[in-house]
Amino acid sequence: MTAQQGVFLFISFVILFSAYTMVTRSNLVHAALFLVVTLFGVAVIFVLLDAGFLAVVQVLVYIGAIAILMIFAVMLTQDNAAKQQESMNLNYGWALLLSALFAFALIVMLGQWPDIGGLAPALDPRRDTIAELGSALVSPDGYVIPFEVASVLLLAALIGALVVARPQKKDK
Amino acid sequence: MTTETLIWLIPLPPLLAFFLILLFTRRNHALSHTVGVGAALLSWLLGMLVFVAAIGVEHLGEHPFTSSVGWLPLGSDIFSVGVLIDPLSAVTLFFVAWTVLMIFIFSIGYHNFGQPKGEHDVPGLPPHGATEHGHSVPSVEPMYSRFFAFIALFAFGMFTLVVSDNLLTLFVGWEIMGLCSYLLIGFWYAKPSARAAAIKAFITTRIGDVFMLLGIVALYAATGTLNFREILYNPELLEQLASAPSVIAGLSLAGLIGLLLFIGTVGKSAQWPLHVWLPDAMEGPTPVSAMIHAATMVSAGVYMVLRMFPLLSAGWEHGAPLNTTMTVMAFIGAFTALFAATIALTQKDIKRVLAYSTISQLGYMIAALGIGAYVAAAFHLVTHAFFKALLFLSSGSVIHGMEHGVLHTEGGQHSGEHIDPQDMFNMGGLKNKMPITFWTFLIGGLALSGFPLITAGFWSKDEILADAFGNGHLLVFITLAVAALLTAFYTMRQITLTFLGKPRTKAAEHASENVRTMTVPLMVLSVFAIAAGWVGIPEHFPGLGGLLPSWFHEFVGGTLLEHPEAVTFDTVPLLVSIVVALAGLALGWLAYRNAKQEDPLRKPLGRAYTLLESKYYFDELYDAVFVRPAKRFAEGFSYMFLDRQVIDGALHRVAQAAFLLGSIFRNYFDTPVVNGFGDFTASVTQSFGRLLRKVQTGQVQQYLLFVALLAFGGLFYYLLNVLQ
Amino acid sequence: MSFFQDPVSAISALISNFLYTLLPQAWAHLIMTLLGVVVVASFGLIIVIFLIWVERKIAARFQDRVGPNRAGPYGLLQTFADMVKLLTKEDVIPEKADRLAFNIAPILSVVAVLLIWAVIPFAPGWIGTDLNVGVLYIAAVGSFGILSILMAGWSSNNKYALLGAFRAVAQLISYEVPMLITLMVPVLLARGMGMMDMVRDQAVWFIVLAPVSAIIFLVSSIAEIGRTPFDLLEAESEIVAGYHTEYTGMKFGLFFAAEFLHAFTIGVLFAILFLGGWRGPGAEEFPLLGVIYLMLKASVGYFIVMWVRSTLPRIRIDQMLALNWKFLTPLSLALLILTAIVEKTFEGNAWRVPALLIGNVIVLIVSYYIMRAASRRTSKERVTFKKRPVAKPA
Amino acid sequence: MIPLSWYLYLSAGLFGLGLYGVLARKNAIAILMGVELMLNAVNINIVAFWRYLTPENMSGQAFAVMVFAVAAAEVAVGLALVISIYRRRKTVDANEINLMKW
Repeated sequence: MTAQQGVFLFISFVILFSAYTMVTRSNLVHAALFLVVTLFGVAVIFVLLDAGFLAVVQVLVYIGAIAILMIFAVMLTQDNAAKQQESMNLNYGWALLLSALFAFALIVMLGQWPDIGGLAPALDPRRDTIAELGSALVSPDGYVIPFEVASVLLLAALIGALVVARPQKKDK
Repeated sequence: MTTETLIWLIPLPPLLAFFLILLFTRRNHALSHTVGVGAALLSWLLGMLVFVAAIGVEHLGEHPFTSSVGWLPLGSDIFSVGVLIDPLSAVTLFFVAWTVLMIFIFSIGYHNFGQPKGEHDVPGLPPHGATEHGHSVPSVEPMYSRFFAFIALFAFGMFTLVVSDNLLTLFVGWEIMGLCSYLLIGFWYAKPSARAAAIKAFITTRIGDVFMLLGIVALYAATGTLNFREILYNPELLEQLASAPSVIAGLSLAGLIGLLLFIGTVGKSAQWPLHVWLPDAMEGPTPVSAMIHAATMVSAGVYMVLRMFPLLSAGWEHGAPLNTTMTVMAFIGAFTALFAATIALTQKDIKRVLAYSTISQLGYMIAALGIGAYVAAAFHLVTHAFFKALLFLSSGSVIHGMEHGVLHTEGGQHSGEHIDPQDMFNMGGLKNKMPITFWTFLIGGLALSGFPLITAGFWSKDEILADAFGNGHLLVFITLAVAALLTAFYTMRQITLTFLGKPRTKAAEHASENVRTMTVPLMVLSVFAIAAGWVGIPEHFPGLGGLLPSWFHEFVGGTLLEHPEAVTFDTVPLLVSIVVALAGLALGWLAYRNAKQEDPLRKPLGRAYTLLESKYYFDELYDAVFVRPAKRFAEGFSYMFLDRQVIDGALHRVAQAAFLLGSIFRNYFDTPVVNGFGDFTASVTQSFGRLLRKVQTGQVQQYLLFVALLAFGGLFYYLLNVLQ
Repeated sequence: MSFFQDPVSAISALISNFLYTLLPQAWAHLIMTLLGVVVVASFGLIIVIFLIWVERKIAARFQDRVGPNRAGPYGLLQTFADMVKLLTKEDVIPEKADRLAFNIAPILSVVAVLLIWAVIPFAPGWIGTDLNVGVLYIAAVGSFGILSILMAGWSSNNKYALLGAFRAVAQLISYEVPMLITLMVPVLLARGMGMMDMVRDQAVWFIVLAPVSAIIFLVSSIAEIGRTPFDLLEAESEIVAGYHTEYTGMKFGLFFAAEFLHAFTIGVLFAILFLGGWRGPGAEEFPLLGVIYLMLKASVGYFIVMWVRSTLPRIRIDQMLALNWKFLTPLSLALLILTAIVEKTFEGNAWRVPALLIGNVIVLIVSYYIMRAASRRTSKERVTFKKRPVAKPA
Repeated sequence: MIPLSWYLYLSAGLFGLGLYGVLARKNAIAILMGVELMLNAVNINIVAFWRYLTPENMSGQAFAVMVFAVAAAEVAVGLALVISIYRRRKTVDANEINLMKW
């Protein structure tokens, strides 16, 4: 077992553990913090996958923006941060069963796939994947249209969020 | 800048002035008339430049100034519009530019620029005058700026018409002028008479214009072009037109087109039988009258027939019997000349007299054209433009002076019987009151009546008469001679009544000379009223013949392909014209030298006088023959029968049918089938809904559970497939 | 590469040879990396000790005081004394506090700053790891700082702390926007996000090519580190001490150190991004010189930060956010667009430098006039207080 | 070296956990967190496939970027909704947000 594998196993353990904790913790702020951990782990996974750019973006977007927003929302919506409340709804048993089955089914299904055990082809170290990604995102024969659409989507989300979250008069 | 470019530019300044005034300078009188007069001055300058350039050229007729641009792609070829300056349009441009400029300047004074605003003045009525510390003075026209805008547009129309090289743009300018004459005659739109006159002028000329348009269309259909030079300057085309038969039996295509175009002229230049609008057009402000009746509009009619003369005279060569078109023209022209002159004898209104004299003078020109005296007609057109403009303007000056007097006597407030400042029988003895006006009017009058040797009118008339005599159209000759006699007579009558003798009213006593802006144009024009004739003195004329070569004849004659040779000189027409002029003047003076409020001719003439005074009842006639029947037709047939019965009836039938159909559909198709189906579906859906609503708990996650369940089902199915 | 020319590289080469011969390659690599981390981090932490003294001295000069002067020569040992004090103080954890977060937060705040040092090029060849996404990385790890503040504020279960945290997060998130956009400008100019290329491409310092961006970067960084005039997150006069109200002992010390270190880090970043990093005469041959150059340049930025801190008063939160959203963000966007266009137009062209400079100046002037117009428009909304009687000396 | 399967199994597990969170948690924000987990799982998949199957062209990473954008938008709007719901109904409990039921 190489060091890389060791790192991977460790990280994936961290990821799954913190994800589980996040799902089960009743204290939402802790849940959010564990979410952060999970996300960071995913970023490390990206690094292992030679997608440094994605890793950094993952940290920037997920931890820097999304997680913070989550925590914010939690703090805003919880009258008392330490309040303990029944965190699960009634049919969580079903949910647990179903999602477990789901994961299991996925794994089994993937297991059927012949070249699942394939190893990563060597990546030319001289390649500047970031530049390639950039040009792929904005080149006409690449993903410029999805790129633009995504930007429009973000704009729409921005405005929508503003409109939805702005307090109306009668709320006061 | 080449001359062609200058020609293009000529019509533009007035147009720009029109928009400028309407859009920006409306509020400011000074600015408005500065813009207007400035535009006129600019056009005048350009016109003069072009004119000088034109007379500089040898054989301008063969190769005139012309340039054109492709304008409208019509199927295969492109309809191109352009400008053309040949001798005819050159001289026309000359007098148009001058008169227009003078009229613009005159208008400033006529509309009392610089005077205070009147208390009772309202837009749409002539100014009533204002009281300024005590005594009343004329007040400025309420719609001063608008007037300049209109006449600027008018000038644009005229210039366009003159410089255009094809019938279409000519027609455009023609119609623009039609519109403007409508606007300007109805300038004081609050006066019912003005409104009526405006509508009358518009509709009457429109009749002519429709025929003219027909003529243009026919011409285009026949030749595929409207360019003057392409049509008028290739003889084989004209020949072919002249020989080609038309829809009307016994009339060549050329003849038909010519007649149609000529009808346009009849309308525009107020020839019998479409003359009725012109006298009424006197409702407009005097500069307008001058504009319409001297410089531009009516001249435009004559200009057009002059322009198209080769077409009209197609298949006629010098000395041969006249073709149909020319006969008609000769007849109508001569008749109009005499007829209008007789009416002019009895009119009271100073401007109406001039209006009728205009009609008759135009008749002269048409008649001259009719007998093929091309140059003479053009010559008379020019001279007439000058002296008639002069007469109108100075009559306007007279009226203005009279209004001043009226204001002075009535003190602005028009109470009881209002002295009409246009009635000649209210004037008299103005010679001393307004000397400049008197002299200028005298010059104009003499020119009109053809006072021998010195005045322009003499030469042009004499040439027409000579032509008529020389080419043996005796009937025309006699008619015109009589008309000339009458002309001289009523001119003298007018002068006598207006200026000589004693003042007949207090207003006349207090009339006063007008401001410089009005008198200066008069003087300028009077110069032309005399000098314009000298360019056309025929050779062989005893004494004077040698002094000035008949330049005009050479120059304008060059417009035509085959140069019309001057008529052989003959003493008879000369003597006749001298005699009729002098006799007419003398008689007029004798008859009216001590006239009272009552016209001395009334008793001797008796029935005839009333007939003349009421213009041969033409208005009544038209009213009875056209207007009232038209109204009755509109009322009885169009409205009561056609509209109410036929159209509405049809509509109602359709509506009922549709209603019936609709009800059938509703009762036998819609309700049972469509609705039935709809209701059935609805009920089924409803029952299903009742079953399914149990599932809808409003718990998002429950829904998600179902979704995930389905997804998992899919997965499971896949697994079963792969596992066994 | 002789020892005197580049001692550090020589030593590291020595150690790595030793390890690689001793251990399997991967583990050796791992250990080397860890060593590097330790070295860099401890460098940062040691520098802080010195920085605190510097800052206190300079602040004292600004306020016409002497500053620390008891412990050691010129009070050099003052910081050590403080450390000892902090370490020996009782470490209080509020009862209702959320222990987990409460304890992690201070560490995280230091780590967030130290992570930046991983990509700092001290000298040619001296860099923790030359990420090809260095700049982005810096922006990313900055978010850990926010996280730490949020955790601290929330976990200490104290309304002032929470308020401070909210303020801080609002401020930091807002000011990240112009900062990120401005960071794009050097990236554009250097045609790469790696810190090494950043320095290598600065034949002409970027402060010449993008002066306005440099200013924006400095301003938003000051906001990021929450120094005056942007110190609303720990405004003593309003919320007791902001998010670290409840912290005592070394935990507080950690926040304290993190702040100073961050301040200096900003200086370093400014030096690298706009002042040409370790560039300077002889830096290529003697990397140690490069380190010195870098430190000097960094202390320039650091000095500016301190200067501003001790000169300007605190601004209101609405003013602060307005400044960010209504001025810095649009301006930085405009600059980004301008730089992109000019770079493309004058690519490999003698006019590149003057064009960029002129463009910046123009943008600055235009924005100045826009600001003036805006301020004239909004001058009515300015908050005014009732006039109070002023105490006059009798 | 790490075989592809590890990544895929990891992502599957992460996905399952996320799904569980989405299905089972009461708090709306927690549900959103679960959604984030699922998205991350998907991202891991995408990037892993890119790295192992088609490293020559960047479509995998491009898709990952798209997922980032979508996630950001989703969180922004979702949290805004949560906040406004909280304003109106003083709760973020998904069980109590059931206006749509019959």
